[in-house]
Amino acid sequence: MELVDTFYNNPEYIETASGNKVSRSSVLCGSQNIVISGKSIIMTDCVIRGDLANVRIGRHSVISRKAVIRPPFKKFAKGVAFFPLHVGDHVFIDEGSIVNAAQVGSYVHIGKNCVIGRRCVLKDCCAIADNTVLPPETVVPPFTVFSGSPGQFTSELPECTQDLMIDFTMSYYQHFKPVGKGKGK
Amino acid sequence: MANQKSSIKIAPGAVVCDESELHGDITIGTRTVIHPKARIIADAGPIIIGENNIFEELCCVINKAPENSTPGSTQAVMIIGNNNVFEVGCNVEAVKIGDNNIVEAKASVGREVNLTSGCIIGAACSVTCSEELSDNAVIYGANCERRIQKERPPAQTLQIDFLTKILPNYHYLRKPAKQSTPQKS
Amino acid sequence: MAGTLSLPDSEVVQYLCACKKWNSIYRLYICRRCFKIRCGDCVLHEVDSPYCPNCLENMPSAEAKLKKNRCTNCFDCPSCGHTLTTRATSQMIPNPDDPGKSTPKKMYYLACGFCRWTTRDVAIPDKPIASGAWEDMENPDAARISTLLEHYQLLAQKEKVEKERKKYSRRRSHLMYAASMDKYGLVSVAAKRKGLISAGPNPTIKENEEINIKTIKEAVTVEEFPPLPDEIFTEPIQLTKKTSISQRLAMSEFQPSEAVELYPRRKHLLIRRSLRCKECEHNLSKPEFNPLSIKFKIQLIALLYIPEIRVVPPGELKYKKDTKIVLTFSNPVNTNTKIQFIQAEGNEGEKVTAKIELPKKELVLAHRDVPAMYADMPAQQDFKDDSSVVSFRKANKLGIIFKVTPLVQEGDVKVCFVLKHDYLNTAATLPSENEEPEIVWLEHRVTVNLGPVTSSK
Amino acid sequence: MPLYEGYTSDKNVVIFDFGAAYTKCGVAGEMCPRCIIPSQLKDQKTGKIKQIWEYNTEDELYENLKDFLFILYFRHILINPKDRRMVVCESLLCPEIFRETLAKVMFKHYEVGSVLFSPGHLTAMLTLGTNTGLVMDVGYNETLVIPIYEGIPVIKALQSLPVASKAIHQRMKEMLLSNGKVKTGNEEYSLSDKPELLTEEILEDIKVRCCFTTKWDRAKKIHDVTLYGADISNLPSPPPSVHYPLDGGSILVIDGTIREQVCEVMFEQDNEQVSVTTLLLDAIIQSPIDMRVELSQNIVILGGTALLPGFLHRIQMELLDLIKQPRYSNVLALKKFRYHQAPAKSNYTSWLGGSMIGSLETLPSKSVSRDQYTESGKLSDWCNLATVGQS
Repeated sequence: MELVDTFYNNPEYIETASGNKVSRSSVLCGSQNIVISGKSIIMTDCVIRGDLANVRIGRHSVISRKAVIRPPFKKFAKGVAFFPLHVGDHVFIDEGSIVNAAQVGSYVHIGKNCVIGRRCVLKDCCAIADNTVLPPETVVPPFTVFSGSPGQFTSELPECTQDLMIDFTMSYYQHFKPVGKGKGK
Repeated sequence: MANQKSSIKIAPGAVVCDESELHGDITIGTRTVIHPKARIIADAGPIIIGENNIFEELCCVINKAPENSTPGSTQAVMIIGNNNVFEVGCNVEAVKIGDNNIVEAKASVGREVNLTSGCIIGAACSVTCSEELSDNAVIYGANCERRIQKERPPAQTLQIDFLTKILPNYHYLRKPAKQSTPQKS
Repeated sequence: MAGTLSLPDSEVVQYLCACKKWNSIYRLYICRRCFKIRCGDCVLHEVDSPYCPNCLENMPSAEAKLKKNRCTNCFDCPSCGHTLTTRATSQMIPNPDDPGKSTPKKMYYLACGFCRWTTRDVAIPDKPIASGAWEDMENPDAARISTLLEHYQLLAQKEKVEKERKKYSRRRSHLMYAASMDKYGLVSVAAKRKGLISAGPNPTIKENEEINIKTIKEAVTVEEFPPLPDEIFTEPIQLTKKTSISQRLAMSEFQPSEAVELYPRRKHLLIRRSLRCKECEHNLSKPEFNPLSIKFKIQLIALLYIPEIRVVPPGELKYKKDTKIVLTFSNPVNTNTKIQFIQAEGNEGEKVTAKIELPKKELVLAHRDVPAMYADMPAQQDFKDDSSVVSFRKANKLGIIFKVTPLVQEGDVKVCFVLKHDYLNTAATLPSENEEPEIVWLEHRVTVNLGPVTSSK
Repeated sequence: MPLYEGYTSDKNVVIFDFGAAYTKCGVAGEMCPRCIIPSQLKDQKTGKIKQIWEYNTEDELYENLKDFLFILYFRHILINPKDRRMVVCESLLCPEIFRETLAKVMFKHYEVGSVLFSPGHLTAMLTLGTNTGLVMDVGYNETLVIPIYEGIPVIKALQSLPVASKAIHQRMKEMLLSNGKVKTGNEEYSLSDKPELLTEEILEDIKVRCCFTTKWDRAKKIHDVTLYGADISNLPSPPPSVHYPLDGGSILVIDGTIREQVCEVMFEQDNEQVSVTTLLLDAIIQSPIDMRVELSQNIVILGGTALLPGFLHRIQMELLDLIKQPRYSNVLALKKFRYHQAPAKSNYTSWLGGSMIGSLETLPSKSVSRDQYTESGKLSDWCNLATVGQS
């Protein structure tokens, strides 16, 4: 199916110079530490914890409603450090997921209501099924799907994952339109 | 139910972000950290929180009236001990919580559950049955499997040290005060 | 969206592959020599490179074979299956020089971040080095099994030698394992019918053999098994101390029933697969050696060569009522592609529930222009589209209008047609020859599910 | 015939044992299977679990086996099946359609080099280093007893009873539904209100973690009550009950009687006075008279169900008791029985035998090669002869 347009209330979102669309009712703590590269969407009620450490989000990524992006911490003998969190390009994070990862590669799909544990590493072209719990420090290799609790390898993604994610996130952005302007085609 | 007046007592040394949501009669012990967007609701009775606890964003601690209670029946006081961690998006209604417990992300603990000490409620697990969890119980996985851990989880002193230092740089805090502060609308 | 992935719904548009199975384009391949669409069932899968899914290190196939496909460094939790992490602690050990004092020493143990199992839980002592100190447990029956194996191997060798030597003497294999091949004790019967051998007893070992085989120790039999302990009738059972069936079977050699007998297990490797056309044996997909790479050495997937069809969600579809619907066609290649439509004839297992009227004219899909896609530049296009056929055109995508008449009153509306398109076969020409690449026309049978018919109420 | 002879030095022969509940799979010459996994498939789209043995048509079975083998080859064994040798340990009662379809999938789809079908009861004997024995296989669907003499199965003495793990699960389900209680929150309700809570996995887990085969003297008292209507007060005092958490929200109370009694389904003699134990004696009676003593001294017990605590001891006690009863003492002059203990867990003993066969140089000459298969389109001659001979 072709994606249908999603409309949002125009004053509800801010569009930045680089084309990011950020909901006014999202919570961006420590916004000086948050870098969003462009054409990404941050939806309503998201929480991004830039106050704990730097957060970088790539281009054409989508952070859906109520998702939490939170840099992970690690304990050392002398104290605690929060690590920066990088999210790649063309990443889709679905509603209500909590991302505590150290790294989310590009072309990654995270389903609804997932818990991505501390310091997980999600490589490029992988997917996390809905309601998955990835325990701390899980590594998700390319072209794999993890699901369940604890999240484990369950299936493989097709070779065309990269093309699909590019197409999906780009058309999502194109179809994410303010209400009242340029409706339909 | 008649909502009693909000009265929030914050002990010196506690870090309570202004963006958190506190309702009702709440006492917060020293060195307890309450992140922005955390919710603590003393609806059916007061909530008394001990020392060195962490309440992360979107966690929800409610002292809620049992379903079949009659209005005006005796108030239950919710008592939370020391060194507990309530992770992102968890939901806690238990009125008796001991020390050194961890309620992980998206976990949910029912009112009838007695969290003794050293218990870990794993991510996305839901415990609602009327029971007393034994010390150092670990509940984990898709079917809420159980284990008893040998050692109880270590206290998060180092994390609290770090958060106490860093959070005031980014957030407005509620002032520790002896007298009750009026609830902001 | 299909399930949990952002894959466009894979059930809606399906293409017929060479082995007559319907699949979504995302799981199909195209062989550039046979010019056929291939699905997962009509290609040959090959193990390409084993790697550890945790440390993401490649292991050469030979080594993986030797290590029984398990990583040397990473371990799984025997309790929940999550990867174990190494934790360091310092322990005080008595100083060898000065017995009165003790010095701190770093010791390591394994712990699970999910169910919190640790090697200390089951009294495995901490190790002085971070990795490599966790030995595997020994199978208690290893010695007996090896003796038996050796014995059978000698017997088998002897049988082979004998067969070579007495090729014409046609005697029956005399090994007991030979008999054990014989499901119903009928090898002799069969052989008799064929007149191959003479009936006779079945001696285990013949005299005057050249290879002398020692008889192995007889298996020990017992007369009694231990009875259940009496506590089982009086002591309450502690569920947390009993292992579950999956925990047991994951340690197939030992299958412990008590949780205290669990032992860390080495992480199982994963593989990247390469695919080959079953007909011409050419590679259709070959991943890079590095398990982290998302590039391919060879990637002949259908999505990169065949126009992708998607459905623009239709309005109402009513029984016996002509409705205009729009399908989009995306050109994946960087040359313009001509497409034509042909009515599908015969039946290849599809269930057609509607009539479709196809555009008669040939249409052209614009080439794919990746930089323009990112730059948001409207590409200059001038195709003089007929607006009765073309609904819209956007970069390499073309929306085409079809007329559909549902022939059912309930259920899904499904149509079938043949998509024909030209394809520039760059693979056939070598770069040295300055010939023009050959143009071939490919035909694909396609079904489209337009969703349920609107009830006529 | 030995087309591929010579390349057996390459030890990567794959050994399968497709059980009704669990499949054992591994590599020849190794001491235990690489994996023991449920014989089931998960549908990627719907998430529904499907048993590979559940099929209506041959095509459905073909698809099941194709998908299941894919998982075994590429997820567990990590071996290219093409031109590789396979050994399949099969049950003596394996349906023809299953074997033929399996061969078709292996040869046609995966293009394997050769396949050897070998009866699991016989391969199990290899692990003992002996070739005479009375083999009992307690699996999922049925219990099967067959005498093997000098490496040849005595088909006419084969005994089987459709009572094994599945029957235990069934009995447990009945007992739990009649008196099981579930606690949630402050409430308690009987399990029969929510029978869907009892999945096959939970039944199996309860069996594995809580149940056992009780002692023979207690069992006699239990049978007096449950089968012959003696007063309930004669029951031995049951073991403690178990609080079994179904999930985070509800706890199932499993009565001690259930823990003790579910396995009795295997030992209760039915209308024809048959139980799993009588199968052993009946098989001996059906065997030629000169084999009997030797068989009774070489009993081999296989199958996952035999791993239940107390099972082996119970068989031993029952045999000693039965042999004194007129029904058997008139025919059999046996006093003692002896049992083998394979160098493996009983649920993969057959597999281990297969692993031994697979590592031998003579494997090629015993297997059906792909060329032979493509020529005839069927399995090898002796198999057909065997089926002719059997009928």
